[in-house]
Amino acid sequence: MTQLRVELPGLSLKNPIMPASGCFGFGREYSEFYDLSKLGAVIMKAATGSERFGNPTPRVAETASGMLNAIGLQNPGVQKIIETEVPFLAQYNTNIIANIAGSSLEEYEYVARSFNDTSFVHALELNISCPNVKEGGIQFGTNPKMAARVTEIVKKASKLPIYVKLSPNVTNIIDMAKAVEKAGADGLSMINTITGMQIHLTERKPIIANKTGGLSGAAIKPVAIRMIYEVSQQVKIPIIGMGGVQSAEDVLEFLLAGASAVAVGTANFQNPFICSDIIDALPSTLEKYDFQSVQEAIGKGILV
Amino acid sequence: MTQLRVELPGLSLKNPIMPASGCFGFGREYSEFYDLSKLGAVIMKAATGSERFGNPTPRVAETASGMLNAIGLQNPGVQKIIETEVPFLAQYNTNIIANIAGSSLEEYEYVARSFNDTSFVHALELNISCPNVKEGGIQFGTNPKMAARVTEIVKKASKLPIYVKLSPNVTNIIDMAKAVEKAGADGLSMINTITGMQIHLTERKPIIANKTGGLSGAAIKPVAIRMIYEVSQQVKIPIIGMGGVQSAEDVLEFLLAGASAVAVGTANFQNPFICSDIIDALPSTLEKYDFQSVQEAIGKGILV
Amino acid sequence: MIHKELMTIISTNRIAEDSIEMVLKNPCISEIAIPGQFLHIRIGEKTLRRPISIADCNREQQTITIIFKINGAGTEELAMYRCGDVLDVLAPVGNGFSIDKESPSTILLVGGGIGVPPLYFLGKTLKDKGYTVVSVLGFQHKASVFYEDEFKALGETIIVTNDGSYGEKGFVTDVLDKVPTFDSYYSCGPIVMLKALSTKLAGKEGYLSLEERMGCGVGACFACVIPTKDGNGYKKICKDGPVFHAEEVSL
Amino acid sequence: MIHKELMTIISTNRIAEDSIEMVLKNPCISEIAIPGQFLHIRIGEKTLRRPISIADCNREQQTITIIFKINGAGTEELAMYRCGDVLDVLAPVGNGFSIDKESPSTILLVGGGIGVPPLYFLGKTLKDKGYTVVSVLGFQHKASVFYEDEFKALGETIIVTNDGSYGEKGFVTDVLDKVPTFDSYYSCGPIVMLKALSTKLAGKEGYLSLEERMGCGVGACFACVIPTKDGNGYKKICKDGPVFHAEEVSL
Ligand SMILES: Cc1cc2nc3c(=O)[nH]c(=O)nc-3n(C[C@H](O)[C@H](O)[C@H](O)COP(=O)(O)OP(=O)(O)OC[C@H]3O[C@@H](n4cnc5c(N)ncnc54)[C@H](O)[C@@H]3O)c2cc1C
Ligand SMILES: Cc1cc2nc3c(=O)[nH]c(=O)nc-3n(C[C@H](O)[C@H](O)[C@H](O)COP(=O)(O)OP(=O)(O)OC[C@H]3O[C@@H](n4cnc5c(N)ncnc54)[C@H](O)[C@@H]3O)c2cc1C
Ligand SMILES: Cc1cc2nc3c(=O)[nH]c(=O)nc-3n(C[C@H](O)[C@H](O)[C@H](O)COP(=O)(O)O)c2cc1C
Ligand SMILES: Cc1cc2nc3c(=O)[nH]c(=O)nc-3n(C[C@H](O)[C@H](O)[C@H](O)COP(=O)(O)O)c2cc1C
Ligand code: FES
Ligand code: FES
Repeated sequence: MTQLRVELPGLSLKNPIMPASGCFGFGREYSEFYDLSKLGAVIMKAATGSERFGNPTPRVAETASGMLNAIGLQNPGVQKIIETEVPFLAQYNTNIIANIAGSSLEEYEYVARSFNDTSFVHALELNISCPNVKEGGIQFGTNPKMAARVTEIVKKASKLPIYVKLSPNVTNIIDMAKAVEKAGADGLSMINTITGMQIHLTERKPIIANKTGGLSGAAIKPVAIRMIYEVSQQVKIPIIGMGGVQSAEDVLEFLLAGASAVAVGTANFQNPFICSDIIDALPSTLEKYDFQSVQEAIGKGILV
Repeated sequence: MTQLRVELPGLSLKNPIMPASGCFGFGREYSEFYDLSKLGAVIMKAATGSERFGNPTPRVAETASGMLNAIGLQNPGVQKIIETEVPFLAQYNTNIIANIAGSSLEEYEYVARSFNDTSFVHALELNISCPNVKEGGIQFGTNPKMAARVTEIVKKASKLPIYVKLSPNVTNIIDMAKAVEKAGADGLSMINTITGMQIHLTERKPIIANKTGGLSGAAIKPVAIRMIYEVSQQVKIPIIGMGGVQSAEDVLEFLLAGASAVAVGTANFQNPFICSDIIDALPSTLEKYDFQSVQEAIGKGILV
Repeated sequence: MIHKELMTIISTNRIAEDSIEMVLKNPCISEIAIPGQFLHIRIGEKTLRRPISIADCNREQQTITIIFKINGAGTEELAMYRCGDVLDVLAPVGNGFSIDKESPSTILLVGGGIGVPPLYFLGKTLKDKGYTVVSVLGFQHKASVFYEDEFKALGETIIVTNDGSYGEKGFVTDVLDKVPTFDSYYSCGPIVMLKALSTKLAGKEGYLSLEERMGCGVGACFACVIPTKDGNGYKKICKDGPVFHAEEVSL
Repeated sequence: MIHKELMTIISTNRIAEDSIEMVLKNPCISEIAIPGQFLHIRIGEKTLRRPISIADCNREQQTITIIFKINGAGTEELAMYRCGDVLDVLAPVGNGFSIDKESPSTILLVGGGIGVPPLYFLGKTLKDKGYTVVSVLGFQHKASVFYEDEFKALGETIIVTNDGSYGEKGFVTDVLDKVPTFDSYYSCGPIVMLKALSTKLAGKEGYLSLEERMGCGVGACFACVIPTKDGNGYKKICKDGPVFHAEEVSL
């Protein structure tokens, strides 16, 4: 019997599979398709200080082997999430990871601290792909100093392990990873979406109302694998890998590249059972490629 | 009758379509499929100071709606190209653009100056996605200062218009574009490939011998469109757009985003006639979307 | 509850310009589907499923009928599917039209283009329940008209084409004075049409079926939201809709 | 010159474990193809074409035969194509085996796995020209053996399986002492096999057909290069090859 279990800071995962933030809401909808207790963990939709209505629609577009989205962090706000969403997920025997976002250091700090009030959340995923309004809107996630700063502050405010979610829209992903590791990150989560655009030929304007959107899906997998492969050799903290995962083979590719767990996002839209299906297929896939356990496969694709 | 003609610095294009550098060799192979005089221009494979043998094989891998390549600038060297390849292409009634690369400022300067010796080349495409060996191998194309420096030097050395080919692997593409414009670039060419990787599950190592490779094809089109849309509003020089073009509709999308001409790369491998087919389809496609000319469509997708 | 089902295509016909009618066999969905709900259909390797309304449903024969217009890459590919091919669908998706009048009354159906299909299943259901059904159906031009006889069989039906090449000329809103008095209206079509209609029929009780680009189709991704009239809320078209009370959402 | 042609599948058979034989109809290519050349086949929406050797060619019936092993996503998709389906191919690609001996002599064919197919077309051609053909064919195990009778019809044939489940046990190089004296050899198979073989047969005149991951397949992209023995040159497998004189390239 192959062993799917993985132990990460704050997360004792029965298997390495979890839905990615924003692609699974707060689990309610997909809980009608299968028992969420089957999942290694659930990463919730981003939480901000107060309720956000997000961007105007259209918010999504389809691209070759991928999609663009500009939802705009729509969410009911951290308090409402703790009151109504977390308890729902807590009914299931799985780990809950809260994805936190903000437009200022203060907002991040507030959201992080708020999650101290619930005992049901096991870890925070720090989404730094957000514009810092006080600093002219440049993203926290594209500047090592700002990324380190927000990581420090969240780390101080929270009693939970922090997984910093890196943006791929940077010249040097290794600098970003090292900066947040140094700032106290317990783990990394990568990659977030790559900024893209699609233009409607008849309307002669971007399809997405926000103009640009984040590219996700199979199209970005090679970029995710490359970044995880590079970063996993430069940091000591574990990586939750994501970006275009559609099958158990894809999961193995992420493990080989150095990820310790794998999140599935866009593929949930194609097949609502995808996480469940991948978990079922994982043991035989590991066996097929001569691995006894998920643990054994981590980083095995790295050429030294 | 719709008008396909476009006038760019040094390039009087009968139509905006040209094969992208590295995907068309020096034209010999594809000249057996159709008359190259049909093309607006031909961008040659990169030229370096002396002959290069490139990277070990495997050099390519297939990805979802795309491919990875790490050819490694294999070419016979600038002199040989001027002696044997340029004269071949010069037989055709089209524009010749020489893609130049190097590992040092000196090499770029030498290659650029060398092309002054032939009257058949109409413009240079400056490929700055190359590591600068003297500066610890960081790419010229990921640092605005280095990009500006190499642009200045090449501009000084050459009597031809310079189109600087930007790398998408940067945090801020606008800074790069402005830097090279300020340094004297006559135009921009974008985008080059996005660095990616694919891992072979049974061999447990990257498929590409060079480990990482450049992602091209339809998968990257949304990134190309986004960057061209952003950059075209910030610079005054024209843009040759590329990245995943497979059809006349794709060409129109690039024009709407702000490109003045469009290069086709990876799609040549799927269909050797693709450039010819697109040129045939372009008039009816422009008409279908109510454009009288290519010129009229440029930048029309930009929301202000 | 939404099911992930396989549906076998038992017939596919081109019933108007670029318009395909497909009859799909499926015991589970044909039994529970109500008017206004849709199928979220996976097409080939496309990243996103395509939402297509249930145009008819036959509980005895266990079939679902869809009618779609070739509108891009996905519907073009779907149009090439043949009898015997199997579709992977999420269904039934959405709330559907609520039919809550106590005393059967007169209902006006207003459809525009690809908004017409769901109204047929609704009209049939209303007629069966004893309501009087009046339909106003708008199309681009003659060649794009479909299901005229089917709607006529349900009650008075006015066809409108933008260019007047068939039936009345203009927009559906131009012929409202020609329809008999009605108690409430149900409409589906382009947002511009729904806006014009709901303004013109302000005060009347109406239900609108909305369209938006969708991601998940199940309520998880927040792609398809629409703000509520009160200004400080929103609804998900895929889950809370696609049908909304005309007063509920701000178009 | 390479043509872009459409070829209609007139038969497709599973002739061994995961191994498909397809017969394709095409007047143009069947007339000009020579042994050792290959087809560069477009499969669905895949970015890259797949190179597959010409296993046989019938000029009268205007057919090309290919034999391929299901080896990944592309060949898996190709295996699902049916009779009547049409393939988009670039052909004939590559130089092919040069058959230049003046006096017909004895030729040894050594094939391994997916390297066996091109040798059949070669062997048939050689036999027609009056050469004596001896074949050594290596397969993984019994289930993967194909075309044994076809090769036997050309001349003495030794089958080798890695696990000995059929014919001789081991590698093709283990049975070379069993073959009669020959004048030159032609081989196609995994690089490791070609290395071992060319070392063992050093001095003998030999031709090797090589494999490499390809981009364009026409010589334009430099994806498929292999260094020449002299150390300061290279050859493109798709254009200068896939067949090379054993002395020409360094494996
Ligand atoms: C609830 C609902 C019910 C619908 N019912 C029908 C129906 O019964 N018959 C019919 O012909 N059409 C119907 N539509 C519209 C139909 O979904 C689109 O025409 C179809 O998705 C277009 O896909 P495509 O691949 O052809 O176009 P593409 O432009 O290639 O699609 C690209 C992406 O945009 C989305 N998209 C494009 N146009 C629309 C649109 N108008 N609405 C929503 N998403 C769109 C696609 O779903 C896909 O995700 C309905 C839409 C919704 C939201
Ligand atoms: C000149 C030549 C002749 C060939 N003749 C035959 C033949 O007659 N019968 C046969 O079964 N196979 C043959 N092959 C091997 C065949 O091309 C590969 O098995 C096939 O490309 C695998 O594609 P895939 O989609 O199944 O695998 P995938 O792994 O999904 O392919 C991904 C990419 O890698 C490439 N690739 C993977 N394996 C190989 C390989 N071994 N060689 C070259 N490219 C590869 C594919 O072409 C594709 O670009 C030949 C290869 C070459 C170069
Ligand atoms: C519709 C949508 C919404 C998303 N929302 C969030 C979010 O709120 N927070 C976040 O960190 N990432 C968000 N993401 C990014 C995903 O979590 C994931 O990092 C990315 O999509 C790559 O994975 P995939 O290719 O499997 O989708 C979102 C992605 C999609 C497609
Ligand atoms: C096989 C291959 C070789 C390439 N070689 C070069 C090169 O030598 N110089 C260069 O500037 N770009 C090179 N490129 C990048 C292309 O010119 C182009 O910018 C990129 O592939 C995006 O376009 P596409 O998606 O249409 O291929 C190469 C791309 C490929 C696929
Ligand atoms: S489509 Fe995802 S919430 Fe409606
Ligand atoms: S595959 Fe392009 S040169 Fe051989």
